[in-house]
Amino acid sequence: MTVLLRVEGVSKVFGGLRAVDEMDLSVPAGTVFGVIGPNGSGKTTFLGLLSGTHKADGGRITLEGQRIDGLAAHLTVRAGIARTFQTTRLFAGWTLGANLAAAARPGSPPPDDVLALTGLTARTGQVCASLSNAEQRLAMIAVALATRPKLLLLDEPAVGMSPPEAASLSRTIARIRDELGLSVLIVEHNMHLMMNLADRIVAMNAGRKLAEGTPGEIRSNPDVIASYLGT
Amino acid sequence: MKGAWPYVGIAVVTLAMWALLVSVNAFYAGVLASILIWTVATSGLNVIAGLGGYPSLVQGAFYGIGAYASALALIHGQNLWVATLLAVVSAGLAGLLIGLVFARTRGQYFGMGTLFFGVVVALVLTNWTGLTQGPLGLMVPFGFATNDQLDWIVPLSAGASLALVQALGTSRLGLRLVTVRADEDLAEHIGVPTARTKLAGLVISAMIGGFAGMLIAQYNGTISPDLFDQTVGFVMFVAVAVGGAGRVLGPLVGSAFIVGVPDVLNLPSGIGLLVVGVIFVVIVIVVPDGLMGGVDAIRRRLPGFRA
Amino acid sequence: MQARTAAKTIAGAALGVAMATLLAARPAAAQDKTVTMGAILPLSGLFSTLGPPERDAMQMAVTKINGGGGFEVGGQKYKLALKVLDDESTAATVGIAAFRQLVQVDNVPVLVLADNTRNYASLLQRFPLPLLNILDSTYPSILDVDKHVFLLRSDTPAYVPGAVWYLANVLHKKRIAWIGSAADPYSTGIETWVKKAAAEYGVEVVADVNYPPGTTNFSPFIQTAMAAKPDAIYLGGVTQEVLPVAKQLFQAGIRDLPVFHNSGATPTQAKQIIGDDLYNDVMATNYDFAGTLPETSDNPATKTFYKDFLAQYKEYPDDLTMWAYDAPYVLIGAMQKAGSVTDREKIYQAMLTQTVPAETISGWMPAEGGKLFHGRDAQTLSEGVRWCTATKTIAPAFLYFMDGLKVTDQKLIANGCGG
Amino acid sequence: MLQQALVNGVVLGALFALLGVGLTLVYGVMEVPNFAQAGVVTIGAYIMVTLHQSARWPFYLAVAGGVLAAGAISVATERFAYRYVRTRPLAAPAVALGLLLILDNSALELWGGDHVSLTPPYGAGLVQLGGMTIPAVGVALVLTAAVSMLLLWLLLTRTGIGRAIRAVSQNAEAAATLGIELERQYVTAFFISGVLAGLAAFAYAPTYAVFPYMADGVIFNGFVVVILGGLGNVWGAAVGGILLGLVESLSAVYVSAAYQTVIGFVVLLAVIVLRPAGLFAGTARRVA
Amino acid sequence: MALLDIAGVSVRFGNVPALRGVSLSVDAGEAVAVLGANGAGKTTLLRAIMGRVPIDTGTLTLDGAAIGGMRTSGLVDRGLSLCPEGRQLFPAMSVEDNLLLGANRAAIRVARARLATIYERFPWLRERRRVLAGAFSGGEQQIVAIGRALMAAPRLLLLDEPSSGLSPVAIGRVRELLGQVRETGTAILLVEQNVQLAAVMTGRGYVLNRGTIAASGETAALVDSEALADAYLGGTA
Repeated sequence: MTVLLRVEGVSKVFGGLRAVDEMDLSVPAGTVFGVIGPNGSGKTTFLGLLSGTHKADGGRITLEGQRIDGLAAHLTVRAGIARTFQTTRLFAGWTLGANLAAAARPGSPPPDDVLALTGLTARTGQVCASLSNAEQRLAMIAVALATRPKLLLLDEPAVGMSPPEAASLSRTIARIRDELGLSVLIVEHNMHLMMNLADRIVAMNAGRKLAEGTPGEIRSNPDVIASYLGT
Repeated sequence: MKGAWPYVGIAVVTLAMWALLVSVNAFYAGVLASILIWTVATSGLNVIAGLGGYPSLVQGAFYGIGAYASALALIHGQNLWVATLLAVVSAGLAGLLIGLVFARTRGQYFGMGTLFFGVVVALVLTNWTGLTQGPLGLMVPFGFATNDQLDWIVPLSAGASLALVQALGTSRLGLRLVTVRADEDLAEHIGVPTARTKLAGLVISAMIGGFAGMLIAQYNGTISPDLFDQTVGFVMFVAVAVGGAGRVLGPLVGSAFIVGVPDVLNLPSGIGLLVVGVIFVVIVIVVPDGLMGGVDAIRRRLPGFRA
Repeated sequence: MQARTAAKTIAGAALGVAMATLLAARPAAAQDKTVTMGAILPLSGLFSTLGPPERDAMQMAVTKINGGGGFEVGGQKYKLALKVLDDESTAATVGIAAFRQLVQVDNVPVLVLADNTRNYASLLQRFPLPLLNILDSTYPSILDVDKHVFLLRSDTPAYVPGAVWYLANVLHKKRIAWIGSAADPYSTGIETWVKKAAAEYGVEVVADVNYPPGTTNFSPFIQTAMAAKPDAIYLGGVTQEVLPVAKQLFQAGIRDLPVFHNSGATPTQAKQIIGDDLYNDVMATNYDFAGTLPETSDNPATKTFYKDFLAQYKEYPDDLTMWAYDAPYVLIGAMQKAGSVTDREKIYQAMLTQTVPAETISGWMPAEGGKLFHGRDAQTLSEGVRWCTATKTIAPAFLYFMDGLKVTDQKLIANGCGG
Repeated sequence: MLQQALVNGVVLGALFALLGVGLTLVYGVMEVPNFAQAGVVTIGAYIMVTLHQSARWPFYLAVAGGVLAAGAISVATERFAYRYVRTRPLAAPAVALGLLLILDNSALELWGGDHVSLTPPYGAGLVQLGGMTIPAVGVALVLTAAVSMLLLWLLLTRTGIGRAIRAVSQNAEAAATLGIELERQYVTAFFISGVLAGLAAFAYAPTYAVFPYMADGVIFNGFVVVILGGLGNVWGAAVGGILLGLVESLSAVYVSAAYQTVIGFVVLLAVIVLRPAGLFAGTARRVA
Repeated sequence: MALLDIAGVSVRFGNVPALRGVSLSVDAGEAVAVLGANGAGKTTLLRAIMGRVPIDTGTLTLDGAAIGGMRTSGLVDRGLSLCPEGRQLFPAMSVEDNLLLGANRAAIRVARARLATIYERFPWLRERRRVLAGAFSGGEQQIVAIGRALMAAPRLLLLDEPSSGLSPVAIGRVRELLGQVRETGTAILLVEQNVQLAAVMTGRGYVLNRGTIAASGETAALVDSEALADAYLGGTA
């Protein structure tokens, strides 16, 4: 299995807080990789380091062997990493079609394909602000796909979704992996979704990697349980 | 053909302005010429503040730099072509400088930074008496062959500036600027090189502002620092905001309102500014979502983003 | 949003139509037999102490002329009207618009102008007409701006050297500190002649300080000037610049040196700008040298003007008001000589050669052949005044005429205050 | 010469500090760059002149009237304008400049453009200090600034009102959670800032002239002070004010009087460039 | 009659539902836990009670009187006090100033008296009353924050994740402190992710999962329940 993303000893310090501390990670091509951890364990910051939102204070990040740490966000996107956000981030006043157009670049998949994959074909002419929460979250994924990524970073994609909506999201993510062959790195609190979707999971605590393994291994890992339930 | 209609509209407006300019008496012609020259300057501002959503309060300084550069070139015996080129280039360089200095500031801080820059430029124009004659002002040699040439050059320039912004709005740079206005972080994360986009927008704004400066210097025949101080930069911003930031005809409507109404009503400049202040504060407060936050509906109206 | 844009477009169009309608509705000026004299004066802003009295004086003359049945040109009777526009002390913006209004729209035959004449040069070339200036006194003189410019007053060299002469020969001062306004051409003109005169009369200019435009805190400039240990202070600029400096000099404890200037400040202005409680003390050491004052004239017509003006406007008339009062008579004289009330070129030619109009009160010193203008400037005697603390007003101290840097016709008035 | 320049610098700096403190207080609680404070200074000064010279009120009573009026006008700007843009920080500077246009030009229309003067009883006084002669009005300015800042400091650190204002400026949501009424703190901060503007008018008008744009130039210096001292930091503003006053006064004498103000702005630009958004956003806001 | 009664409360942020029909109650002097994973809506629940976020539907009653839509200041006056998540101290102010701000609704004399009581009970705070709050470690800040919340002399203390981000030692100190608070008869509504702490501190509790109450009962029983496992780690199904 080829390694798409490799993270080696990456750290990020805010003030005196080590938000991400010496993280190591390898994401193989064509997998869904889950990141879990309690609040404040550094998951979103870690995602930000991968997407160029933050600059790492140490370590290296490579995508297909190319260093991407230190790149500005738009260059990270060009290198092949697209992301979504915890709170909905779309050009809310524009139509979904206009959002996709803004993200498109040469070689991007046709908007119709992206829309079909996310189940939003009927919504293309609609202003994003008028979409439902679940649709907006899918729209974010559609926009990210429109940038022609190799790695898709999803930050809590299921926030506010009902169980059926979350299940549908789960299927969409699986298709992105299976049909487009992308890797997906996903941070999510909906453990149900995570346990069923992810190929592998890394658990973080206090900015560090606590454990890594299959969902089953993670669920039964005593360190992980302790980190959630307290001592 | 659909894409050509806006230009046809702009051409019709330009012709109408020209017809009005040559048919009314000198007083109204003067008011109209001022409006049209302001339209050029505020169209420039419309690029960074309208399309890009960056509250630049420094357009008055670009306008001034263009005016002084062209005047000085003419005083030193250059022809109008050279003077105009110098006006555009020097204002563009000032825009580049400001863009580099304030590249990483946003929102309020960009506004305040540009405001202070405007203050500095006004102070330099006032105090560098060796070059600018200070508050006394410079007499500007007339660069056109006849006085009547201005009667068509001014409306034509206004029309051209509107058309330029229309074209920019549908260009790749224009679309990128619009994404910066809508959500700069998101723009960056869908691959828009935001820093370069803003810089380009500011430089284009500055260059158009500099061109307008050449026009006002020619039209007035004399220039002084108070034509270009920080209040002017702010009022230009108000004109764009009142007319509708990011809308192609916004600068014309806004300039007609801000420059034309006080002039036609013959208000003393104090009352004029008082009225401008009241209008602006009321508009900012009353218009939902605010002017600088951006009215969503405006974005939808932009070419390429039609609902 | 579509609707709003449409509404705005319609509003814009309506504005245009309204303009056109207003234009069509304007009555043609030629039908009623009135000649409009246009003037651009600083009624507000930095030079606002200067404009209003000039406007009032001109209005007095116009009222008097019309009260006497108007005037006759080429067998036709005319009334005179006065239209004064405020340049708000900013010629380059407001003044230019006023110029276009008066010259292009109102078609005035002659324009009376106050400050910043240079700003109108480009427009004057495009729309030539005779221009009478009652205020601008600069160095180099504004007469070189355009051949159409006439100066209805004595220029800087006609009064500034007399002030220095007085400092040297009457007050016996030897060390002048100059504090002027860096960007005010009036101040710069005075500075030039103070230096020329100082060199001539053996006085030293020990400090040469100019503050930038818009200064409100003069302490660093006062400090620099005082560091040179002067025995007299010469202030450049107009009333609104000079009096605040005088006040801050006083507040800084500089109270026994004579303070010279050429501001023409009246007691009313001193009281307003310096403040009730302080102005008499501040002004005590002040000397102001400019044209003669109507109050001290021997001419009965001038005395009448002085009394009428004081009664009507409750303000002390200065030299500028006399020149302003005479401006309408100068215009009528030129129109009568030209035989036209509209032909700007003919009136210009007549202006160059006309003699001193009989009704004028300024005490013009005519040029060769009784002509009003020596070339293009008219001249009067000059006068220095000092402050009288007992009466809180000014009184003449010195009457003189300059022939180059030589003081001629001088007359010292020792007991001006005691009179 | 140097000594005199230092004294001038302190006098000038006291004025900058007095304005800067009011600006920083308002910025601290509401993130509004209150350019309109220059207009409050102007109108306060005109009201003092009118009460003293036209209505013939005793000087100090007229000053008290002007100071309170300035406080009221400042509160009015909050009630009628700023409160509507509280959640829209982008609109704040624009509203501030709009209000400045309104206030300055209202003064122009109400009182005309002529320079007028406010003369205190000690207007002619001189103070001898260490072999130097200092105008009493300058001493009064420094004393006014020192006393008002001391009182402000006591108010902010020793009273419940002050604690509440500081709490809001450090963490508005936490303060609201404790039951502190934010609206009231905004009004209080604007009132205090208006009173400080009134005191600045009182301290400033006797030396300089009263006219509609009298404070427009100084207010920019006030902002330089605010940014130098750290936004929302009252002591920072006080120290920054004196510092800027000295820099400007010394550069007026030794460098160029004409570019005295430009030098202040260059300092500011340097700060903005070296710490973009940082001075505003990065550091924890604190008042006092 | 319960001290606090919440019935069918829903809260939305835009079109994102955060709470859906939550009902729970706290009796006078009782300590009740709300357990749940990140994003379950726990903080939103407390902020809704404190009047910091508007509720969409449902009722809030305190002592039988409706308090929905009431201003925070009025709720503090009626005996509610929130110790927020992440402490939210005023970092540039002294411990004493922070504490006094907790009693901002009371007259200064009353506030001083409460301060004396708090100092007496927690001498540690008195020793550090001049220190700036920003200078403390997380655990120490939590103690100041609880002290500040107590300065309002609440009948019901709302605690939002007091253990979050703290070391085991610090959590022990917080537990000790809360034990003392319990003894004074103040009712507590404790929102926690750390179920061990909740089990020690409270008798009864609720499990909040994705905005709804998934289970309720004795805290000790909830800790081992399927519902909690599901809420935390996605369960087995």
